[in-house]
Amino acid sequence: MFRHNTLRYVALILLAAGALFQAFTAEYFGLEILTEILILAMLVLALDIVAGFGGMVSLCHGALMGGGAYAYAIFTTKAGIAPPVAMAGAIALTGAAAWVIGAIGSRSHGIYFIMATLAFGQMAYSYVFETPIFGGDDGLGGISRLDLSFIGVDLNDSRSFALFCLAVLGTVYGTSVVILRSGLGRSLTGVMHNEQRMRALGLTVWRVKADVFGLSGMIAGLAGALAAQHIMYISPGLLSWTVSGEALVVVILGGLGTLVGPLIGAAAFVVLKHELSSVTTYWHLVVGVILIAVVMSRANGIFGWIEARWGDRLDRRLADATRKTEEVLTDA
Amino acid sequence: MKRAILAALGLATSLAVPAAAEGIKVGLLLPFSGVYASLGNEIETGFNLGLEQFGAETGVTFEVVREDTEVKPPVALGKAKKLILQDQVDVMVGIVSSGVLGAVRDMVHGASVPLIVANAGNDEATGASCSPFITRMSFSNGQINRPMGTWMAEKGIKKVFTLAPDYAAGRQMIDAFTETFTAAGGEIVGQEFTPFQKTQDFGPYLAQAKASGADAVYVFYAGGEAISFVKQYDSFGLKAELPLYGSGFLTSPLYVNAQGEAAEGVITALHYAPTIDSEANGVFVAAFTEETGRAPSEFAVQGYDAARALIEATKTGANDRASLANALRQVSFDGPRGKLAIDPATNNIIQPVYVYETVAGEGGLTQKILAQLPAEADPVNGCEMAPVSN
Amino acid sequence: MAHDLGFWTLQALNALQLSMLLFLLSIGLTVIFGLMHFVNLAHGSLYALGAYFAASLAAVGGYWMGLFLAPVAVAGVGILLYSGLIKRMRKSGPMAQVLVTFGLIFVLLDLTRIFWGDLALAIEVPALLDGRLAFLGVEYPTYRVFIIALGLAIFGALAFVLGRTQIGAMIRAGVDNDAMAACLGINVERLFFIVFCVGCALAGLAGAVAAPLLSVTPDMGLQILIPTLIVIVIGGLGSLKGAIAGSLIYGFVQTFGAVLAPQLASVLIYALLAAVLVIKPVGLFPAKG
Amino acid sequence: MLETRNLDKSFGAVHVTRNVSLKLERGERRVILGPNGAGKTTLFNQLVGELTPDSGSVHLAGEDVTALPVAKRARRGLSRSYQKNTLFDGLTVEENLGLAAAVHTGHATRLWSDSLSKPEVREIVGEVAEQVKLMPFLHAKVSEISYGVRRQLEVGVALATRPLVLLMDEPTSGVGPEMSKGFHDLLNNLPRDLTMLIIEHDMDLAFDVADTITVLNYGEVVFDGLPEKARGSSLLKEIYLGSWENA
Repeated sequence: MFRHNTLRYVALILLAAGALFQAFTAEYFGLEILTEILILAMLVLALDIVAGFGGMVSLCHGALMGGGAYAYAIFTTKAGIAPPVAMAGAIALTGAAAWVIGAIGSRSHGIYFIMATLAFGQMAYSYVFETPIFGGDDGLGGISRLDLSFIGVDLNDSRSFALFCLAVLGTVYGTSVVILRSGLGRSLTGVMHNEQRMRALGLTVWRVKADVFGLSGMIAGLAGALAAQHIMYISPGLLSWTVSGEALVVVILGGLGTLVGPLIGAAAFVVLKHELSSVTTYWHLVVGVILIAVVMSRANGIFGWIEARWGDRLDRRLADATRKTEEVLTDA
Repeated sequence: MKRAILAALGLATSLAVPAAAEGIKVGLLLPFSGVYASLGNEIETGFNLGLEQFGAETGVTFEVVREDTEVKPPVALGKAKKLILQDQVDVMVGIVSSGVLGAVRDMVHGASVPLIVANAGNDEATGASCSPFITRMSFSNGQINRPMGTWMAEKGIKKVFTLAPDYAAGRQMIDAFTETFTAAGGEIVGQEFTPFQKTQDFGPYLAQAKASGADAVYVFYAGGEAISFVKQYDSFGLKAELPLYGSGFLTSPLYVNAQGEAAEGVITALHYAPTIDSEANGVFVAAFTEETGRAPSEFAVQGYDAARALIEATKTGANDRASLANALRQVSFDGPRGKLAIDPATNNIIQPVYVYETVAGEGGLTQKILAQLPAEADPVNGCEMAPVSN
Repeated sequence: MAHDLGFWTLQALNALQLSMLLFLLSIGLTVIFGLMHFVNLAHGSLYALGAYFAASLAAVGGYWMGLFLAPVAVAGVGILLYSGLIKRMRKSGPMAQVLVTFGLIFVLLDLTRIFWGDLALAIEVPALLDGRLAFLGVEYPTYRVFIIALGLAIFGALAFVLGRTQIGAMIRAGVDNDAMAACLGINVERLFFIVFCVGCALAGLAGAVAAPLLSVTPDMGLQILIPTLIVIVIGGLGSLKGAIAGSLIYGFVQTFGAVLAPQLASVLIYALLAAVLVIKPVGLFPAKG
Repeated sequence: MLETRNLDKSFGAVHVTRNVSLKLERGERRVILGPNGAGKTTLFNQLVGELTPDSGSVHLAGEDVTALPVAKRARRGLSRSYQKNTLFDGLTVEENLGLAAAVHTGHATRLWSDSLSKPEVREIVGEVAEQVKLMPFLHAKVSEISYGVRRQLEVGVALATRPLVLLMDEPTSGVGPEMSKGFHDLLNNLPRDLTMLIIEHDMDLAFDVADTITVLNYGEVVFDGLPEKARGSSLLKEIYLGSWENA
């Protein structure tokens, strides 16, 4: 079950304000980075839902995102399907694939689940890599963006596209919260805490896992379809397991199971990557060291650390203030 | 299409032509990390050497902005956009992998930014998807393999087994060879494409080659795969009974010493070998060896000649994107590789191809040139180009 | 293409050779997991380090020096990793440990690039193992025969140590139930340390053995990691039997897949892995029932 | 209501359940007694489906459920509590009960609405909290309540699925005698039509709630009958108390 607390609201407002500020003031490359962050944020939200609230640590979310990107690209460039329909198709397809993976993997736990998802991800990667229609190692180009000209928005403009992605991310975030607070979301948390008991209560555990994994896959697919539109070019590298690994790193750096943390993680990761890679080609080294340091510090990522220090205090002060106000009001 | 791309670049609103100054801004787009990092470094070294060597011949100065493609097409496209839109470069140089070239092609074409290709050899780049803004100073996959088919058939080789990695470049190289080899009366008795960048053990394929009844084996491999392949080919004892031929990347000077004795006697064809006997090459090899302590590879010469082509173009007075694009198409000079020119029909380089055998020399392995095959223009392959208007 | 018996013998030997290389890698990884319950994703990077150490040492003192000292050097790196990172992570749960080793992949990859550069290195096969052996009606490279023999010898030695010696009994007890093992007076921490170092040394040995066969490149560790993980998951984590069975399955599926169904070869092995996980979610021969 | 016929189970050479046949009528409250290792919990696991018997069958409300998985049996009205607390530690008491009630009412898999806000779920949560005396603790997290209260919640979670048959594995395990007595009062106040099967260690406490008593020894039913008879049975005392003292 996901709860918002004051700190989370504050963080969300700050993030949204930062993104909006960037979207309206940044130049071309700044907008590119912003869009990259927004799309990565969707992917890590999808991953946090299954890993942070369902204990399903997935190493196939990169492949799911790549699958969404390829589906969108193939639908629009090869099958001539209109972009909105192609997007819906890509989301449905990755959702279905993720549902099957979740159903099959539902019997595996811990490291075996990680390995099972890795296997499915790599299977997709190999398939895309070696199938001529997908363009092989060279990838696919000529991907067009969604046409929103009927409401006067030209997505071919970087700023509009960044704002569009921000809107989509907002919707995805809201949907994620609704999902996690629904009956299904509660059951998922129950399964993560105690799978045996949930089964003994009569819950069809594999269905819950598969359903949530499918929903998460749809979000990953949506992120993929947007990534394809953003870059307008895709290559099999998108599906590689290291993309999933990086997404996991972002979730952990941000704070597993906090939903807000991974958003911060995504922003930090992309900015760090760009800043470092402009200084040195060995930027992976620095990222690796930071990852090790964060994990060794035993905090639940950046946001988890902040929350552990200030989260409760902030809530208590606020509660005190509310009570006092109420007292004053009732007295009066 | 073009409008859409332009719009996507935000160019429709901000089609600002970079301020014309005496300095020319060059975007160097190469892999400095990932599997092709060593190629990127080699090309950059050659490019800088070229600027040093010939820079004095022109009045303009060059400012170089380098970006790492990580050999990932989406990353490369992002970096290319950055170079064009933010850094406002006048010209771009580089691109190692064909995938990256495919990714940035529409972008540079749409934005009308001249690009000097310093490696990527996919045939379409100067064929069906050619662009007046893309000039290739390296090679095309077909170009370096086509002459070899005829040459081997003339040497009396009748049956050949071919092997290459399973991706576009691998298939194009083998197809070009197959075309001329069969046209000259040869027969391909077997053909295998191995999973690209995932094959470390070639044993299973070598056993197939051995069982195929071929007179010789013709392959294309590069980098780490080339090292593994040549060593494993030798260890199976195939070299004696089944001579190994290939495109010259197989025994590139960049890593031939890692192959060691196993590479001796392998005969390959390429547009460059450091042992070409000419004055221009002598100067280049000496300069490069002084810089790095080893002989230059084909990648280094591609960077070197790309710099030279750029300087030649500026000598005509070209100083912005459009005039540079036009001037680059007309460049021709005598370089380390011999006489080079740009084919006006495709913007691909026209250059001689050298057949060489890798032999033991004084300081390690060296290249013994067996033949210089005449320069030929690639077939047009559906390339249609409108001239660039100034 | 019709092939004779010799062709299939040759392919079987190729498969066996690949299996043995994977076995050397996977056995260390799987026993470390069985004992300490975490998967060291940096195991492949240690293999790459082994190859680089071997290449550098071979340049100084010849192949054999590289072969014998590279595993020692990698075990040394293992000691550093264990005392610097892994030991402190003992109580942090498997997820944190996996992530630390994921970070290590990045770090070790770039460190090899900084120390040895991006250019591929190579080692010459020593004169003793150069050439080919003729047997079973085929000629096969001596060096590959050496790999097969070495793999089998290590398998035999480990089977002996695990099955017949006191330390083997302690390891088996630890894999079965480490709390119980601690109760029996076994110094579990010390056991972890020894097993971790031996696992690292075996990874280094695999790298040193593979170096003359392949080329030594910075990304070789990343390339071998996935096959190794597939091996131990198919075989079942924590067991010697699982490691050898998984290695053989991988080697033969990969080799014969490449010959018989080249289009499916790489998807085949993942499909097999998925099938195993569906039918037996804990692998074929897990250490625990 | 719940019946087993010739249930048999071995782990290797250890015969844990020997030909057990039990029959519980609707509303019957039966206590299973037996020394440690008599196979009581193993029998429970077979009843709910966490273990598969080697032979024999389990019938619930007249239907053979032997082949059904745990979740399906639970949905047909078979619920259990565990000897060791099996709760959702990070959640509140209300949420714990709510999870179970949501499964029963079908809200556990709904996507768009919060199960805990549904009136039918709230109703069950309130009722059960009343029955197992959890009202004061509704908003406390599991980690914040005492062990004894957790034992109440353990049974409460099982009750919140509104079962026909409730299996309780030593509900008073680890609680002092005073609290145990209160616990049995609480069980006695549950609706009369609820069939209950309770594993109990302490014989005296067992007599507080039992309509009938079954005694297991080495996986075998050695006594099956009314509590009064059990109290007088010397055979029972010898087996049960004998092993008890040895243990």
